[in-house]
This record gives sequence, structure tokens and C-alpha cells, in this order.
Amino acid sequence: MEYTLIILLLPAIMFLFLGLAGHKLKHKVAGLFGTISLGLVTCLSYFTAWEYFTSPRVNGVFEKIIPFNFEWLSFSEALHVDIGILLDPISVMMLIVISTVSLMVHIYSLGYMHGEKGFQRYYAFLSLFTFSMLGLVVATNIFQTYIFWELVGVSSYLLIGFYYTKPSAIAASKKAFIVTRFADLGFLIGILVLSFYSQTFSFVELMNGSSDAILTGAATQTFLGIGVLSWALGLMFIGAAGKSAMFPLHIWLPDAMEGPTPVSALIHAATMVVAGVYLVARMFYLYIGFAPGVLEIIAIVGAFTSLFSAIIACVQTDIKRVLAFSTISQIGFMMVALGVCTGMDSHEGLGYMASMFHLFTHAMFKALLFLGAGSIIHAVHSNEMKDMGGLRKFMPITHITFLIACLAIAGIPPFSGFFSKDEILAAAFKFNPAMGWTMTVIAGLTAFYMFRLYFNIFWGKEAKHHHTPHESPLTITIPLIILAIVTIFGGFIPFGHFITSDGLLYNIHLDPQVAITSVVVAVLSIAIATIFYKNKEQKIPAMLGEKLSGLHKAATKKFYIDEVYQFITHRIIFACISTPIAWFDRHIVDGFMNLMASSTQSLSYSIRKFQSGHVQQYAFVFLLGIIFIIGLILLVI
Amino acid sequence: MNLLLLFVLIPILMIFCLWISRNINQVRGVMVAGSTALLILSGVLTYLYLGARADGDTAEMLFRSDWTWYSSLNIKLSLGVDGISVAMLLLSSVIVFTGTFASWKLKDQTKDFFLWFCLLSLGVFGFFITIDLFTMFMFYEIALIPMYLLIGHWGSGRKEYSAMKLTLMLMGASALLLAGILGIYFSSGATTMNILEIAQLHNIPMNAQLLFFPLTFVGFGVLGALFPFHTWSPDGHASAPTAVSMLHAGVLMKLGGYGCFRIAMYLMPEAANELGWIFLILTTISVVYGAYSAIVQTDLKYINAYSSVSHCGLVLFAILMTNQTATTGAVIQMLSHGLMTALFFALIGMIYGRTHTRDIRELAGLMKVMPFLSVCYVIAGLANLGLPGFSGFVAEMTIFVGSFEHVDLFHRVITIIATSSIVITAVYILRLVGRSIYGEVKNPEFLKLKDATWDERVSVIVLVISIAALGILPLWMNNMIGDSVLPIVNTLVSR
Amino acid sequence: MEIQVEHYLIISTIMLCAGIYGFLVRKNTLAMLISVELILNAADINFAVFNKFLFPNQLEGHFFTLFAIGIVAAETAVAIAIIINIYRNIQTLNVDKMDKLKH
Amino acid sequence: MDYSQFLYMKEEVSLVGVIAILFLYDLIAGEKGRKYFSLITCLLLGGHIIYNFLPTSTSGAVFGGMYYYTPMMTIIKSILTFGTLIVVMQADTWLRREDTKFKQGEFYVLLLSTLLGMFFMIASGHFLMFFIGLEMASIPMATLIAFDKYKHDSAEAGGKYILTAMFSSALLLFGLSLLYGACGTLYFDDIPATLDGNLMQMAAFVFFLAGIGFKISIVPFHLWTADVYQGAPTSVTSFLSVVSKGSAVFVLLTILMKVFAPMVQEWQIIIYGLIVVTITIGNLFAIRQKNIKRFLAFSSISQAGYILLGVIGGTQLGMSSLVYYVLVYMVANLAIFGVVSIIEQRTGMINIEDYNGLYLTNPKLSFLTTLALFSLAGIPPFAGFFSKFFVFMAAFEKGFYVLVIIALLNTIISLYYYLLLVKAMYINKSDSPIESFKSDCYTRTSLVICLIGIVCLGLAGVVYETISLFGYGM
Repeated sequence: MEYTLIILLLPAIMFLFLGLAGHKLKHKVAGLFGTISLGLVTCLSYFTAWEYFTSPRVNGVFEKIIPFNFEWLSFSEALHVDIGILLDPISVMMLIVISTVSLMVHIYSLGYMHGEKGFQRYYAFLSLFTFSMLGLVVATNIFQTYIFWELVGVSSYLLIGFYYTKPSAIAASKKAFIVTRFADLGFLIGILVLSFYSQTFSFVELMNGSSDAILTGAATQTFLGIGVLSWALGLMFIGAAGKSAMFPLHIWLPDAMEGPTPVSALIHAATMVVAGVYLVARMFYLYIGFAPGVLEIIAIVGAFTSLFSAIIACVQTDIKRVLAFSTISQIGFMMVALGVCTGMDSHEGLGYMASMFHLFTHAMFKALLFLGAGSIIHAVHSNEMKDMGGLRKFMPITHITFLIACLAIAGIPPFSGFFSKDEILAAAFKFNPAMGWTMTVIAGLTAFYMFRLYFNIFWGKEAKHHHTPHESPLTITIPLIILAIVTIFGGFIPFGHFITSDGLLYNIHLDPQVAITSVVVAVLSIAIATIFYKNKEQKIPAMLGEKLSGLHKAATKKFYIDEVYQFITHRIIFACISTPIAWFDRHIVDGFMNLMASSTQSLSYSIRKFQSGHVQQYAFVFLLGIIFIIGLILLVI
Repeated sequence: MNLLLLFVLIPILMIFCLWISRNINQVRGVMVAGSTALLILSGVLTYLYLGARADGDTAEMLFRSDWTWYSSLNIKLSLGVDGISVAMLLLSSVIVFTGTFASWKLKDQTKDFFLWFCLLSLGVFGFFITIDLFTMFMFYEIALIPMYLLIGHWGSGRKEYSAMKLTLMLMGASALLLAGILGIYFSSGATTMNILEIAQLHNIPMNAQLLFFPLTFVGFGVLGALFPFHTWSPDGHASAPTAVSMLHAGVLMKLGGYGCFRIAMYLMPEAANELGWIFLILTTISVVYGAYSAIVQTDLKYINAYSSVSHCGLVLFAILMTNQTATTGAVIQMLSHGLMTALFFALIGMIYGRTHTRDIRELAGLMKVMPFLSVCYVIAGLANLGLPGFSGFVAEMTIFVGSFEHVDLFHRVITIIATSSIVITAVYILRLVGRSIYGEVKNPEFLKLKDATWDERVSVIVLVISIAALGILPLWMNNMIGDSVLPIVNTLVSR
Repeated sequence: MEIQVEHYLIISTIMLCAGIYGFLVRKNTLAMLISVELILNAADINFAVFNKFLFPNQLEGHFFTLFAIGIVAAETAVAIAIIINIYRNIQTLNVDKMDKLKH
Repeated sequence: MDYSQFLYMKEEVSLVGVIAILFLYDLIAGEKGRKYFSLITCLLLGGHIIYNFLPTSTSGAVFGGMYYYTPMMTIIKSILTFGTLIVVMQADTWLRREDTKFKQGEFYVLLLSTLLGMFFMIASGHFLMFFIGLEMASIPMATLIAFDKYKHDSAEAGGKYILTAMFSSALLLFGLSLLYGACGTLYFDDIPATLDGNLMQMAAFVFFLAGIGFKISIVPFHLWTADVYQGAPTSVTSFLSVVSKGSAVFVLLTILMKVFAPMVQEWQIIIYGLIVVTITIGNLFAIRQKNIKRFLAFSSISQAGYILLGVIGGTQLGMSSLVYYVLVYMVANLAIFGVVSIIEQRTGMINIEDYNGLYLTNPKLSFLTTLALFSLAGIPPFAGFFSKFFVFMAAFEKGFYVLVIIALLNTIISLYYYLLLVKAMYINKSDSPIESFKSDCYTRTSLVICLIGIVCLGLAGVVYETISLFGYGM
């Protein structure tokens, strides 16, 4: 299946082409170039998936295929960085997700970014991102993952900062890059530690049991009382948490909404932010095998993040930020799903499957939501709820698709979100009822804030618009429709037939108890949302806001996490480390050098009197010299 | 006639032609011709070298040849190159070439400027092709002294102070170095000054090594911006004219690392193993410290100078790890830092030439007025913070992986400390880019400014291409260097 | 009692010290010249005495004395000439006035 | 008596011949004859050099051990003559001035008789010979220093010189008398056998060292140097700073190695201390000088310290490196003095700040000066680097690590003040720079010779090789 190489190369070439020659092209031409090439990529990905999943299973599992691999850099005999393509169920699934969403966004952007300055640059960056993301998921070794990990980071930086004259955008892009960079440091150190003990980067060698012996040996060694492998995998999870905006590294994601909306849909909803989940899934064999403790931490972090951001999402008024926090919360779900796999019973793989499933469905409906939001913003030129309301009659297609997506994320059957979320809840309950109930509550919250959003946009009193909003052009609506269709039927994909932790075939069967509970909860919260927000004037929320003013304020301020970071970076790192060091360098280190020079000068001035110009004094010194030397000799001998 | 000899002869020829050239066009002609010749020459050399290696020539040094100079003192003019020197020669010729174009518009006494510039490059090239202690030291000092006039006469800001400071500190370093070299010569039996032969003899007594290793290492380390002897670098680079900053930060600072490795550690391995930890701590400090002090700088050149301190610290850090991977990384880092920092200084020079300020608080929105330069600046910045696809990433990763392969826990821990610098690098680079490149144009004067001219584009593009090439296809360079560091590393490990 | 080497040496040493002292404290340049002469003569005496008492069977010291006297005469002549020249320039023999060149 | 012995002292004989010719020419030549005076002198000196240059590879003693001849001595004598030749060339402009042109003859005769004295001093095999040579070198020197007799500076310098010179030679003579008393002989060959390092001999040695140190201007016997250098006519200063210093150093080394060899421990300690103070004090004083001749005086003091590094080892390497150093130092210093004197003659400017912006008006002169300064500072590829390196080697070979490092660190200070002059010429801007002028052919020739020397002496290894080849038998 060597043609898969094209999937990787095409976007790269397109990036170089658009980046170097783009400004010579017309907007439309450049956009079409990008879109068409990505269309090809998508077709190839689908073909790959079809060919891969139809190929016969070898003793019950889809075998890992490496159609292409070359040595890019060699550190030592054992440690060498390859650039290659590894096809296995999850990577193929990711290929589908990325290419689909990316294609949708490409098409969508043709309309949405129409007439923007730097249109070609935008498409170049999109291609760069697609290339990096694809490279990330098909990585054959952990170092390749890291390489593309950095690349998606930078392309996200470039795209967030697309409006480079807007201070908020600059700040947001900087924040995003630095926070993820900090997390990547953890990832890098994790890689260093792991490779030091395992002496290999390759996923295959790590996973196929050949290096189990070494790893078990390493697992016995400890550093500061914790197993070295736990260190390694834990540090890697920090990297994953950074990219996937887990608490407390989530702060960059809401700000990242400064970028163009399609970018948010592609990068900050569907693909890049789930890279963390993907990484954990990728290394799942090691996590489950050698560091189950880390998995539990992952579960707890995921659950907390999910709850935390769900609460914030309930009070945000910027629709993109609401969606951003809901993204964080949903990724929390996926993390939980992976984390709860430690219940060592027959269903240990369930969470894994569920998480991947949810990753898939979420990508679709969240992209749909963002693109819908984009369409709305395109119409009313604002992100704020107060500028919207009653849009349903103006933009019907957007309204319907958005509603579908909301139902999906709320977990109402038969929409895709229901199935995946249900699996996650089931896994959570198997792990521990408390976890199960927490997640259920969060699911409820999700439904609530999504419908709050929905009602605020499409119902409620109409804000006065300077011109009546109208439905967006086809380039915008077509992707919405396509995604909506995927969202409706995506749930019926027999996911367990393709992706399970052990690779063996597994039939999804709804656990009725869990399913019913979740549906009931979802419906209830939707009802509450309806009561709260459907009417023109929204008394109850206001009243509640009065009652719980403290909580409300804290939530709107995102629990002051940003302020804490602000304090740490500016007050501590800048003011208490950098400035003193710079001062020290200028005044102590450099000052010492200057001091030596100046002291030599002053010494030379202080002895000038010896050259008094008087012969007799010269003779006296002469004599003293002689006497001194004789004395010296007398001392020595 | 040895091919390597051309590396010295061409600059001498250039100096002569410049001396007789009458007008600026002749000067430019000479410079372009000469630097191009050097570039081609180094390319040819690389090709021949790789060819020879491919044919299985396993000698430690290729293109060897000796001319006796002072027979009674065993001083020979011994030429020879291995992968490291070839890489360095490549770097130097690229930077001389781009430096020529970067200072294309220089009006004030162009002829003399390039005269001294050629003398500087003569020293640099000579240093890398010789393997004789005396000759190496001679070329090393030849490379140092023109800096004074170049900075003092053609520089900017507090140029006289900086020039004097730089010259004196580096001369002080070379004083220690001279003592070290004499020590090596005499304590190894005073029979030869050829590095290879001394390494062969390997008869320097331990107590002598413990005395002379620090002298030699610090002597070279000062040029490699070893904490706390790095303070010449910010002032010097800030005041130097563009081409000189490029050549100095790009190549001259590499002489330090190269010498530390090739002379100090290779010839005195026991002492290197004995005292290595002290210098490891110092270099770790300069890695982190340089990055932190770069955060709060406001002058573009100061930021770059401090980041140079950090990156060159990484070079010394890696060679002290004494394993093949880390050392290879160190050499690649020399290359990559050389190219990146040269690019930085070139761009800063061009921006300064237009805006007449280097203060990032006054610069803003350059992307709007000079897109080419700004984009290249962003590229340089991303390369500097170690983005995959650029040379910086390859170098840093090789260093970190290699260093972390060290069996000793202490080494691994300080590796992690050094690793943390990449985050700080990101901070100051992005701060700089966000402040000065992005944003709205604050100063209406800037709106009139023009983007890069063809000569500037040449130098910038050449540099960007070399950075990207090294970053995208690192393997051949990696192998070339890796083979060459092996004998030295083996010496260090075995003793 | 008969005169021993020591006595001569004591004399010469006294002359040496006197000469040095004179050279260091006398302000008149000619006086300084005379003091130097004292030192030289002390040396000459030494030569003669050593030759006569310690190494009677050779003439090295005596000859040295003769040559030294001759040379010193020449030197003194030049010195006086120069001193006169200086007097022409600064109208004094005071050595302390000869301090235009200093530091 | 066997008169054929005179054949062995051909340098001295031929030099006496030169002096005689010039003396007679001075008598017979009228006004217009004087025009060719310097030309004739140069030719004669050149012939003298060529005649004596090839060192006779034999060595021995004549006149009953009074007079020594070795190849090395021939070489150093040729070097000194060469220096004198250049001084003569550079003096031409000055000597053609109204107030001096009628005493041209005296100048040459005095100069050459000084040189003759040095020859005897170098070749001496007996302290009497040495003393005669020393005096013969210093008495005409005093008159030379006071040559511009109507200039206050010149006169005062002469006075200072003659007084201190007499004082030092008196002490030297006294020391010699003590030595005679202690050893019973003054033949260089016989003394070592009788040395047992008792106090009397020590005192004698110290007096001797002070006497010779006065000529080399070693701290603390150096105080006359700056004043005399400043006051004397520039050509005389240059002669003083290179030729007489060089000869004295050479003599010091030969005597230390020949005569005081048994006391090597003691004198090494003394020289050690002297080197440290000489270099340091010289540098410290040089830093803040305004007058360029004074500045060069102090730089020459510290240079003397570096030369002594070749002495302290007391080895053949030391000997040859010392001679080489003298040669290189002579070339570089004469180049600077040539520039200084021509500028003084043309513009009367003598302070460092007068040189501001010289590069713009007289690029060639300032370029030459820069090269010479770099050579003095020991910057490659100029000869000074090599000579410094070799003397350091010589000292290092004997294990004087600390001394070498101190000397090396002092090079930083020296580099600093040399660079100050470079800075003045290249970097400093001046509203009234020295206007550009053309120098006469004598000066130009001498400067070209110096330039060639500065560049080639180091790069052409043959020079040092020749010297070290004849390094045996001092």
C-alpha cells in the first residue's frame, strides 16, 4: 500500500507550493488547489481504510502494516529516528477523521474566508497542518510522533495568529504555543527516559512484546520512589494533556478561538486536540501493561477536567468559547474512557474502544457545531449570544444541522454521540460507580449547556441587526449538511469490529441500564434548558445567577486559572528570575571584568609618582633595588 | 600541492586583490568571486571527502600533508581534515559568502572593511584545516585581532568599548590557551606539535593534564561563551557590523567548541574525565542562564547574543558528555547555530538599516511593511526554538538523546535541566516575534520602508536553504560527523 | 701595627658610602659628579689593594685601575660638557630644576 | 706579538675603518659634500654588513682570552649594525635641518663608535674588556642624547643620562672590584671555577647586574629611560631603544651563562623577579602616556622584560630565541620610530592624540604603524608573534609556568595600549588631523625594509633556523 505515501506528500507539496508561489496566484485558484489536493488525499484515505479493513485478519487481529519507512536520523545503532507510515486500526481511523474534517473545512473556508487578506497563506497553513496531523497519526515510532507533534503545534500557532495584526490573536497564539511547548517538554523527557530503558523508538518493537522483557526489567527500577516507566509514561501524558487541553494545561484552548472559525473546527475541535488521546491510545499497551497507576491518574484528571469545563461552559456567552469548553469536556470523556480500562476484567478493552469511538463521532459533530457557529458568526458578525437570537427563520439549514449536532452531543439516540458516550459511561460504571455517576452528571450538564447555546442562538428575542442575517452560501452549507448526515448515521458503525484494545473483534451491545439513565438525564437537562432559555426573557438564569453569584462569577472568570498563570509567568518568571539574572549578568559578571580593567587603570595612575623626574630619586631607587635584591638572596640562601 | 591549502591561499589572494583594487565595484567583484570560489571549494572538498570515506579510507584525517616550518622546534604546517573540520569549513564558506552580500551596501571605506574581513576569514579557514598546535593557535589569533578594527571602526553603539572589551577578553583567553598549548607540547615530550601524534603518544602525565586541561579548555571556552566568561559576546555582537556579527557568532564562536574538543579533550582525556563535571555544571548554567537573560532583553541583537550564549553552551555541554551521539549533536549544533545566528544577525542588520532601531518596543508590525524580511525572521525564530524541519531540532535532539544515554545519573539529571531551556527559548522568540514582527505599525515612518533588495535576498535565502536542508535531510551530515568523532570519543571513553 | 687589607677595604667602603650619599643629597650637579668620582676611586682602590695583598703575583687589578681611571676621566669630561650645556639652557646647576621630563 | 689575531676581529676592524673614513670625509667634505653624507654612510655600513655577514663557523678566543669570536656573536653584531643602518637612514631628514646639518659628521662618528663599543662589549672575554666596551658605548651615547644642544629637553635628557650612567657604571666597577677580590681573576673562563656563591660574589654579581640592567632598562634600574627617550632626538631614541638594549641583553645572557653559570639557581630567582616587575611596571606606566616617545619608552621597558624570558632559561633555545627576538623587536620598533620621527620632522607633533585620524590622511604610514604595533603586541602573522612564542617556549621549557602565565596575562595590558594607538589612527575622529605628506626616500626605504622584516621574519622560518643553527658556543 505504498500509495499511502502520497497521502503524506500531497499536503506537504501543496504547503510549499502555496507558501512560496501562493501570493502570485488568485485567491480562488489557490483555494481550489488546496481543496482539490485535499480531496485526493481524502479519497486515498478512504481507499486505504477500505483496503485495510477488508484485508483478512491474521489470527483475529488486523496486522500492523508498514508500507513505507526510511531512516531519517540515527542516534546510535539501536536509536534511530525513522520517518514512515504505520497502518493499524486507530491510525487508519484517524486518517478518515482528519481527511474528512479537513476536506470539509477546506471547502467551507472557500466561502468563509472569501476576500480575506492572506487567503493563500491561510490555505498553505491548512495544508501544513493537514500534513503534520497525518504524519502524526501514521507515525511508526514515538520520535516521529514527537516531530509531527511539534509541527501541528506550530501550524496551530500560525493559524491562531492568522490575523497577525490583532493583539488578542497574537497573544492567544503565543499562549497556545508556549503552553503546549511546556507540555511537550514533558513528552520529550518521557521519550528520553523510555528510550533510555527500552533502547528503541519503534512502536512495533515496543508493542509486539519483543521488548517486554527489558521493560519489565526497567519497571522494577525506581527514581524518587516511582517506577521509571511510570515516570516516562506519566511525563508523556503531560505532553498529551498539553495538546488535549487537560486541566491545568487547558488555558490555551479557549483563547485559541481567536483564530478563524474553520481553524477552530479543524484544529481545536476535531483533530489536533485529540492528539493527546490518540497518543495515550497509541501507547496504551505500555500504559496498561507497565504503568496502570498512570492510567488511573489519567482517568481522574480527565473526569475533573470534564466536569470543570462543563460548569464553565454553562455560563460563557461567547458561543465559540462555549464550544471550546465543551470540547475540553468531551476530550475529558475520552481520557476517562482510556483511564478506566484498568478494571482487570474481560471488558478491559471496552473503554479503549469507546474512547476511540467517541473521538470519531465527536470529531464529526463538534466540527459541525463549529462550522455552524462559523456560519452564524458569518451572518451576524459577532461571537456574542446577545447579538443573536431568533436566527432560526433566517438561516434554516444552519439551524437544523446545528440542532442535530446538539442532539448528538447531548447523547440523544439515535444520533452518533449517544452510542459512543453510552459506551464510555458503561466503561466508567464498570470501573467504579462513582466515576460512572460523575460522568453521567457531566453528560447531563453537556446537554444543558448545549441547548442553552442552541436556544440563545436560534430562539429567544431577536437582537436588532444592522442588516437582516441571511443563510450562508453553498460552500458553507454543503459541509454542514455532509457532516450532519455523518452525525446522524455515524453511530451505527459497528466500531468494535474495527478497533478494540486487543484488536480482537468485539460486538457493541448497549447496557440498557446505563443507556436509559443517560438518556433520561439528557432529556431532563434539555428540558431544563428549554424552560430556562426558550422564552424571550430569561428570568430563572438571571435569578440563579443572583443566588449563586459567587459560583457564577468564578465560572464566568473560568475559575481564575488564567490569572494564576499570568501571575506565575510575569510576577515570578519574568520579575523574579529573568530580570535578576539579566541584572546579575550586566552588573556582577560583566562588572567584574570592567572592574579589573578600571583597577588596572587606577593602579597605573597611582604609581605615576615614581617617575618624578629627579635624577637623585632615580639613583635612590636604583640603590634600593640593589639592596633589595641582595636582601632577597640572603633570604633565599 | 594540497587542496586544503587553497582555503588559505584564496583569502590571501583576495586580500592582495583588494589591496590593489581601486573602486567599490572592483572590491565587490573580488569579494563575490573569492567567496564563491571558497563556497565551491568547500563543496568540492565535502564531495571528495565523502567519496574517500565511501572508498573505505579509514584514516583519522584525510588530505594530510606536512611542510616543515621550524624544524628545530618541531613546528610543521600540517594540514588534514576529518568530518568535523569539513563541516566547519562548509559552514564558514557559507557564512563568508552570505556575509559578503549582507554587507553589500557598506559605503564607509569598503575596501579596508573587506580587507580585514578577509584576514578574519583567513584565520578561520586556517584554523580548521591545520592539525598542528602552533599553526592552529596562530590562525586562531589571526582570526581574533581584525575584530577590533572591524567593530571599532565600522560598528555601532558603544563600539569602541565593546571592541576593546571583546579583543582583550579573547586575547586573555588566548593567553591561557598559549600556556596550555606549551604545556601540552612540553609535557608530551617536546617532540611534536602534531595533534594526531601527540594523541598517539598519549604520554602527558596526569598532574600536567590537571594543570593544563583547565587552561586549554577555558582558553577555548571563552570564545565558546562559557559562563562566566561570556560577557564579551552581548556587547561585541551588539556593536559589530552585520557581516562581522555573522562571521563572529556564526563561525568564530565555533572555534571555541572545536578547540575544546579537538585539543583540550582529545589530548588530555584523563583530565577531561576527571574535571569534566565542573565544566558540565558551568555549561549547564550558561545554557539555562543565557536563555533566561534573553527573555527580558529589548535589543534584538542582545536577545540573539544571549540565545547564542545558551546555544553555544549546549555545544560545550554536549562534548563534555563524551559519547558519540552527544558529540555528533554538538557538531551539528555548531553548524545549525552558526547558520541560524548568522541569519538572525543578517536580518537584524537589514531591519536596523531601515528602521535605525533595534528596540523591540519601538519596532512593530514589520510584517506589513517588509514581509520578506519578517517571514524570514519568523523562520529563523522557529528554527532557533528547535522546530522540526530545521537544523536546530536535529542538533538539539541529538544532543539530548545522546546526553541522556549517559549511564551516570548526574549527567542525565543535568541533561533534563538543560532540556528545559527549549521552553524558555520559545518564550523569548515568540515574545520577540509577537512584539516586533506582528501587530500594527506603530511608527508611521516605517510605512515608507522598502522590503529586501536582491543582494539581501541572496544572503538570506542561501542561509534559509542551508538551515532547512540540514534540518530535513540530516542523515548524511550526521554520519559524516559521527564517524569522525568516534576516534576522539573512544580515546575519551577508553582512558 | 701594620696595615691590613681590611683597613683599605674600610677606607674604600667609606668612600663608597660617602660617594653614594653625596650623589643622593647634593643638589649641585658638579658636586654629584665629584661624589661619583668618590665611588669610582673606591673601586680603583679595591682593585689595587686586592691585587697587592691577595694576588701579588699578577697585575690584573693594577691594569684595571689604570684603565678605569682613564675611562672615568673621559666620562667626566663629557659629563661636564653636558652639564655646561644644561646650564646654558636653564641657568642653574641645581639638579632639582632638571625635572621638565617626568611621569 | 702576533698581529694576525686582528684578523679574527674583523667586525671591529672594518667598523673602525668605516669610522675613520667618515671622520676624514667630514674633514674634507664641504657644504655640498655633506649632501651625500648619509648616502655614503649607508653604503659603508651596508658594505660592512655584507662583509661580515656570513658567520665564520669557527669560534675561539684571541688576545689571551680577552676577545671572543663565535658565529652567534657575528650574527648579533650584524643585527645591531643592520639596526644602526636603519637608524642612520631615518636620521637623514632630521640631520638635514638647519641647526644640525653642520654636525652630521659628528653624529655618524659618535653613533658608530657607540656601536663599536657594543661590539667590544659583546666580544669581550674579560671584564676589563667588557667595562671598556660598556663605557665606550655609553659615553658617546650621552653626547648623542644631548645632540640637539639648544633644546632644553635634549640637554636635560643628556644630563640625566650621563649622571645615572656614571652612577651605575661606578657601582658596576665597584662590583667588579669585589668580584676580583673574591675570584682573583676577571677572565670569563677562569671565574666559574672559583665561584662558590659567597656573599661577596653575590654582592659583586648584583652590582654587575644593576650596571647592565641600567642599559637594558630593567625595573628598578629603568627610571632614566622614559625621560631620556622623550628628551633625546628621535633617531637617537630609536637607536637607544633597540641597538643598545639588544647588545646589553645579549651580553647579559652570555655573561650569565659563561661566568655565573655556577650560581644559576640564584640568578634565576633574581631574573624571575626582575622579569615580573619589569613587564608589569612597564605596562602600567605605558597605559596612560600621552607623549608617543615616552609611550614607546615604557613599551620598550616591558619588551625588555619579555626579552629576559629568553635569558632566564639559560639554554640554547633561549639564546637563539633571544637573538631572534632582538631582531624582530628591532624591526618593529624602528618602523614605529621611523614614522614618529618623520611626523615629528614634518609637523612637530609628538602626542598620541595628534595621531587621531591619521589613517584618513596618511593611510600607508598608519597601516605600517599598525602592523608594527601588532608585531610588538605579538599578533600573528607578524614576526612579533613568533618571537614572543619562542621566548615563551624557552622559559616554559625550564618549567617557569607561573612566570610565563604572568607574562602572558601582561600581554593583554600591552595589547590594550598598543590598540589605543591603533584606535587613535583608525577610529578616533579629528578636526585637525596631520595633513598628508610625502616622506623622503631614505625614510621610505627604511620603512619598506622594516615592513618586509615585520611580515617575513616570522613567516620565513629560515631566519630563526639560521640563528638557532649557530646557537652553539656563546
